[in-house]
Amino acid sequence: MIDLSVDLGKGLVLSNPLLTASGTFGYGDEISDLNVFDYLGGLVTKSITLMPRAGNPPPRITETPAGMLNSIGLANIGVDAFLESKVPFYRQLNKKVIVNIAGSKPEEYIAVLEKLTTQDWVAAFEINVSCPNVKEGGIEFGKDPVVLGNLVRQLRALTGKFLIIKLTPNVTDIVSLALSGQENGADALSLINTVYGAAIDIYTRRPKIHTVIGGLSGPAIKPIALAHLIKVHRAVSLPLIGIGGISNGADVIEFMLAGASAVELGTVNFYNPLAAREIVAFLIKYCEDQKIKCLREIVGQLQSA
Amino acid sequence: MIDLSVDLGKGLVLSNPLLTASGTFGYGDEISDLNVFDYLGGLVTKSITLMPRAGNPPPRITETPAGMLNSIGLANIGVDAFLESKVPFYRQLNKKVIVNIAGSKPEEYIAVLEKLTTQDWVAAFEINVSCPNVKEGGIEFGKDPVVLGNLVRQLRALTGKFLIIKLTPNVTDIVSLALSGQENGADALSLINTVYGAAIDIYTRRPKIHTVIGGLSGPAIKPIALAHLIKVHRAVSLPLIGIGGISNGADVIEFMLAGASAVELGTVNFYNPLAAREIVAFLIKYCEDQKIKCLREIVGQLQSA
Amino acid sequence: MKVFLNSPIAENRLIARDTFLLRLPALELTSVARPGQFVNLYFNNPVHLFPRPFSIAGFEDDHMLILYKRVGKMTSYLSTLPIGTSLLLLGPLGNSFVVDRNYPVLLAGGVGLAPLAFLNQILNQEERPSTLILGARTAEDLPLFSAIGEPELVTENGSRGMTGNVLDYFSQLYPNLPKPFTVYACGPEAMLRAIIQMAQHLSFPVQVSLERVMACGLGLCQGCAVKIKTDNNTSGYKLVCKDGPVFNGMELSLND
Amino acid sequence: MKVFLNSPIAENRLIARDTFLLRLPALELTSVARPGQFVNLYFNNPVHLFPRPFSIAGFEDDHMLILYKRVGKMTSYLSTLPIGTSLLLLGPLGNSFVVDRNYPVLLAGGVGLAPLAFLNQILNQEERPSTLILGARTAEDLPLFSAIGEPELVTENGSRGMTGNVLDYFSQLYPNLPKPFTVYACGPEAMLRAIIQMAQHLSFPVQVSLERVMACGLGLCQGCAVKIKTDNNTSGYKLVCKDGPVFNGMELSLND
Ligand SMILES: Cc1cc2nc3c(=O)[nH]c(=O)nc-3n(C[C@H](O)[C@H](O)[C@H](O)COP(=O)(O)OP(=O)(O)OC[C@H]3O[C@@H](n4cnc5c(N)ncnc54)[C@H](O)[C@@H]3O)c2cc1C
Ligand SMILES: Cc1cc2nc3c(=O)[nH]c(=O)nc-3n(C[C@H](O)[C@H](O)[C@H](O)COP(=O)(O)OP(=O)(O)OC[C@H]3O[C@@H](n4cnc5c(N)ncnc54)[C@H](O)[C@@H]3O)c2cc1C
Ligand SMILES: Cc1cc2nc3c(=O)[nH]c(=O)nc-3n(C[C@H](O)[C@H](O)[C@H](O)COP(=O)(O)O)c2cc1C
Ligand SMILES: Cc1cc2nc3c(=O)[nH]c(=O)nc-3n(C[C@H](O)[C@H](O)[C@H](O)COP(=O)(O)O)c2cc1C
Ligand code: FES
Ligand code: FES
Repeated sequence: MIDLSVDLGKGLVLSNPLLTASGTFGYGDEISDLNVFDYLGGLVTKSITLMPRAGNPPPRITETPAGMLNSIGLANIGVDAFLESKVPFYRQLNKKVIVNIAGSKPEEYIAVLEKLTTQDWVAAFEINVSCPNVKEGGIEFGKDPVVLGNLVRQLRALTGKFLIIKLTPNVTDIVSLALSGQENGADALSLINTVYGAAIDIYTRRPKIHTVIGGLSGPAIKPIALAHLIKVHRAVSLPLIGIGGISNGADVIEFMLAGASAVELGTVNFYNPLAAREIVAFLIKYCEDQKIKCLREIVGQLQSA
Repeated sequence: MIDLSVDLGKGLVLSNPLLTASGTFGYGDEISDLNVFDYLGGLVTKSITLMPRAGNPPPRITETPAGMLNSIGLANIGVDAFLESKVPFYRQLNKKVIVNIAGSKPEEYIAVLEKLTTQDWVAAFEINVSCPNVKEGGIEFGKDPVVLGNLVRQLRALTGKFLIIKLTPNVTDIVSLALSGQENGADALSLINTVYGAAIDIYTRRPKIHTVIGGLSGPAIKPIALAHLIKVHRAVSLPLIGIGGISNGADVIEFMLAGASAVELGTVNFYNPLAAREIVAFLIKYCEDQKIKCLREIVGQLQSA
Repeated sequence: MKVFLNSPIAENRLIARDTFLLRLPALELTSVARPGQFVNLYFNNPVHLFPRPFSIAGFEDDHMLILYKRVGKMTSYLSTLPIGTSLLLLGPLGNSFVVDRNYPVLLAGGVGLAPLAFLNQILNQEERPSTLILGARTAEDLPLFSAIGEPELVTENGSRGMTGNVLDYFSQLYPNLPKPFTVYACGPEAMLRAIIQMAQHLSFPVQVSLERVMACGLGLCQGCAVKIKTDNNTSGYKLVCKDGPVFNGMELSLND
Repeated sequence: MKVFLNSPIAENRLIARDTFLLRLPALELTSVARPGQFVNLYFNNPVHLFPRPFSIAGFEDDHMLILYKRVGKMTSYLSTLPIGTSLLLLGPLGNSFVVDRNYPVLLAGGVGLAPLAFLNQILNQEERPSTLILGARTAEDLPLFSAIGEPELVTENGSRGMTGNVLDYFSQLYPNLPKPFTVYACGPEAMLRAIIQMAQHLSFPVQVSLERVMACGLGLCQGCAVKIKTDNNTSGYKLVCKDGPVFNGMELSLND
């Protein structure tokens, strides 16, 4: 028997390294009839904000080579409706539920966190810091180590639950942000969020998504995610969750070798809703072929060239 | 007759918007027997440094989804051998030749520029600022607006030739670097250079390129290049040269709508050495269909959503 | 209950200009799918990632019909697939037309016929009289196939049926249509906007089936948003894949 | 002079385990290509961008032969293509074996036979005697085809020819080989390293044909670098696509 379980520390153990990436799996109840949960270690909810958000005007998505752009704009029902309508589903799920939180002021993150930190079914929080910080004049929380550190410190003080900071790749020096997360009390880091991108319809001359610039995801960004992961893994000691373009089992191994203790499946949920099942089968086969008993042994085992 | 010529200002007019991207077309003489020059507006040489460089140890390249990683390490024959061996070819070429210059100290850039600025066949310089600046402790020239500004100012003082600064996408705020280039005397900006990326062989557990992290190019990065181009176009008034993942004529139109006066063809030269010919045919057809007389009319004509 | 099916193509036939009729064994869907619902086709193409949504155009002998137009990469590819090729599909997805007791008037623009063909099939089975108007640019563009019976035809150049568009024909029939009636419409968005406007003026109910680029078709990505009217002036969106594709025409705000 | 050709497949036949012989009309290459040179095949695949390089394995009636092994995405795809499918190729690329006046000994490991088959064909045409040793794991892995005549065979499990590997066989023949001889070798890199080491000890000339992942095959990208020995301790690289694929064994530094 191959042991696929992974340990993110502080008691957060997943039955396998596969989580869903925020915003790519809804609240989780949308496709509960497809039996994908059996193959997941847990799920990450879409970003929850204090107030409900309608999101950006359409068009919000478009295909790009081996990828997609989105500008959903954090459309979500808000924390109160979330608590009202989704809790029964999460309670019966028997999978780790990680709630992703977003906001444009520290107070918003705090208010959402406070409403959720007492919920026993919440296994962890993932903090989406790729939102423009209205207080700091628009720069995203995730782009300045000091701004990020302040936010993490405040959230850390308010919860004993497992706290994950989700990093953006759109920075000169991701390591400085990773270190800021670590120094201010994060329990783990997840990376990467989407990469800025754009696409234009050459006949209408209009942008293919309404906001012009959106977030690029999918296989196209996999090498970018791996590069960031390798850099952060070299610099911090926190457990890492790898995200970005993962399509199959081989990709999961690549991320784990690069230093990820777990991974999140994002865009793949759209083009292959059965990906988790195929990945689990691959992971088992890989471990068998490579004579690996516990998959987690390979975390960070990238050798030099 | 459709007019495909583009004007980069200061007398630099190209017969069409297609240039070759540095490092993807060698010195230009490698495939002179394939008659691609007929379809190019000009060529950009590989990065030339003061001393010859052997480049990085292999493996240096690998395929990624819709893209590739490279870590060539600026392998080149050095400016002296360049002047000795390539000039006759450039003189007879009858195409604009843009020399790309790299270095790890301002003095190196300056020395190369001084050796070349008197050469009548040089139509322009493109400055590759994605090299680690040894003097500033490793940070790349292209990542700090002050460091970049100092370099540009020094080069500007030494040449009357057309001066292009090539920007890297691996920064938090590309606009600050674009503005620094503009304020310090650049004649145009070209963007983007490669995006950091990595790939791992899951069976050997080794990186697929020797330096572990290399530069991602090809269609995968096209949306990233467009996003940077759009941001820079909004902020500066200099002519822009678009680079990143261009494969076909529709891509060229996309970049021109986003604000590029010309474009550079990079990775496509590898998988379709006849791309320029196909692109020119597409551009003419597009202009005919859209009743456009001068292709350059479309530069920056991206409409709002 | 959504199901994944690996279904071998039984027929993939050109029936009008750039328009194909696909027949797929889909026993599992026959009893559960309702008119207006769609299926996702997964092409496993590593460059063009999104699955492609297609309305269910009806059933014949446990085979599902799909009527599709060759408009881009995946539909061009689909059109080349020989009989026997396995297609991975997921369905039924989305909501369906809500058939009320009014007289049903079905307005189909081109390949927008698909969900209405299925609806008409059900109405025929229930032996409910209905009117189906099918319009296209020319006679060659009319997607005619046996299961749709005898629609009223209209072409822009008059090469077959009445001359004009679906709305022209509908306006002409309007005085003589049994009242009250409900319009079920699918076709180009300009046609849908026009029929909604008309419905507002003349106060008849209209349900329209919309198309939007979809990444998931399952309500996971929120990508397929369509603007709806809200009481106050706030933005409100619904998801075409989950709240639709069929909408009450009155709730939509299609101009932006 | 390199030429682009759109060449319809004349034959694409399994001749050994996972190993195929491809015949392509290539009149334009017949007179110009030399043994050791290769062609790029362009697959126009939007995910796997690089063209794939293949040695020219000889010519028969204005058809070029390519001997290839199914090892990954594009070779698997290639193996499925029916006769008549057009392939876009560019060649001839790279340098070639430099045939000296010594007795030619050709050492081929598996599909590494390709360039040596072409070389042997030329030697035969010139009526120069030669020795060609072809090795593989088992009899089923031996890529035999008519144009290569009667090579000496060796298999690791002894299922055909001598038991052992190419080097074992070569060592055994060594005492009786006409001297001076020159070795021309192509095959797995471990084999090439071993023959180079032997050549250093016993002082015979050796030319090896190398493989490296290539992005362009034209000397444009500098991606296919191979380390060479330099006088001082600096790094020196040559390009497999342009300076090679054939190298004098003595100049290579294959261990890193
Ligand atoms: C609920 C629904 C039901 C549909 N039913 C039918 C049907 O019965 N018959 C039919 O012919 N078409 C139907 N469509 C449209 C069909 O999905 C698109 O024509 C198809 O996805 C185009 O794929 P392509 O690769 O050929 O085009 P592309 O090359 O991707 O693009 C061509 C055009 O198709 C549109 N398109 C691309 N992807 C999608 C997508 N995922 N969803 C919607 N539009 C897209 C683009 O806006 C573009 O203008 C339906 C769409 C929806 C949303
Ligand atoms: C000069 C030269 C001549 C060659 N001649 C022959 C020949 O005659 N017959 C033959 O069977 N093979 C030959 N090869 C090897 C052949 O090019 C590869 O097997 C082929 O490119 C693999 O493609 P793939 O998509 O099937 O494999 P992939 O799925 O891409 O990868 C499988 C393996 O092939 C290697 N590979 C991938 N791309 C390349 C590339 N562009 N160049 C070299 N290796 C690559 C990878 O390292 C990997 O280990 C030659 C290679 C070179 C450089
Ligand atoms: C449609 C869509 C919506 C997303 N919404 C969110 C979100 O609400 N919060 C968040 O932290 N990340 C969000 N993301 C980012 C993903 O969680 C993930 O970080 C990114 O897509 C990269 O992974 P992938 O390439 O596997 O998709 C979204 C991504 C997509 C494609
Ligand atoms: C193999 C390779 C070598 C490159 N070498 C250089 C270089 O020497 N100098 C430089 O400024 N850019 C270099 N680049 C970057 C390209 O010029 C270009 O900016 C980048 O590849 C993005 O364009 P593309 O996606 O069209 O390839 C190189 C790119 C590749 C793929
Ligand atoms: S297509 Fe994903 S939510 Fe509708
Ligand atoms: S493969 Fe590009 S230089 Fe050799």
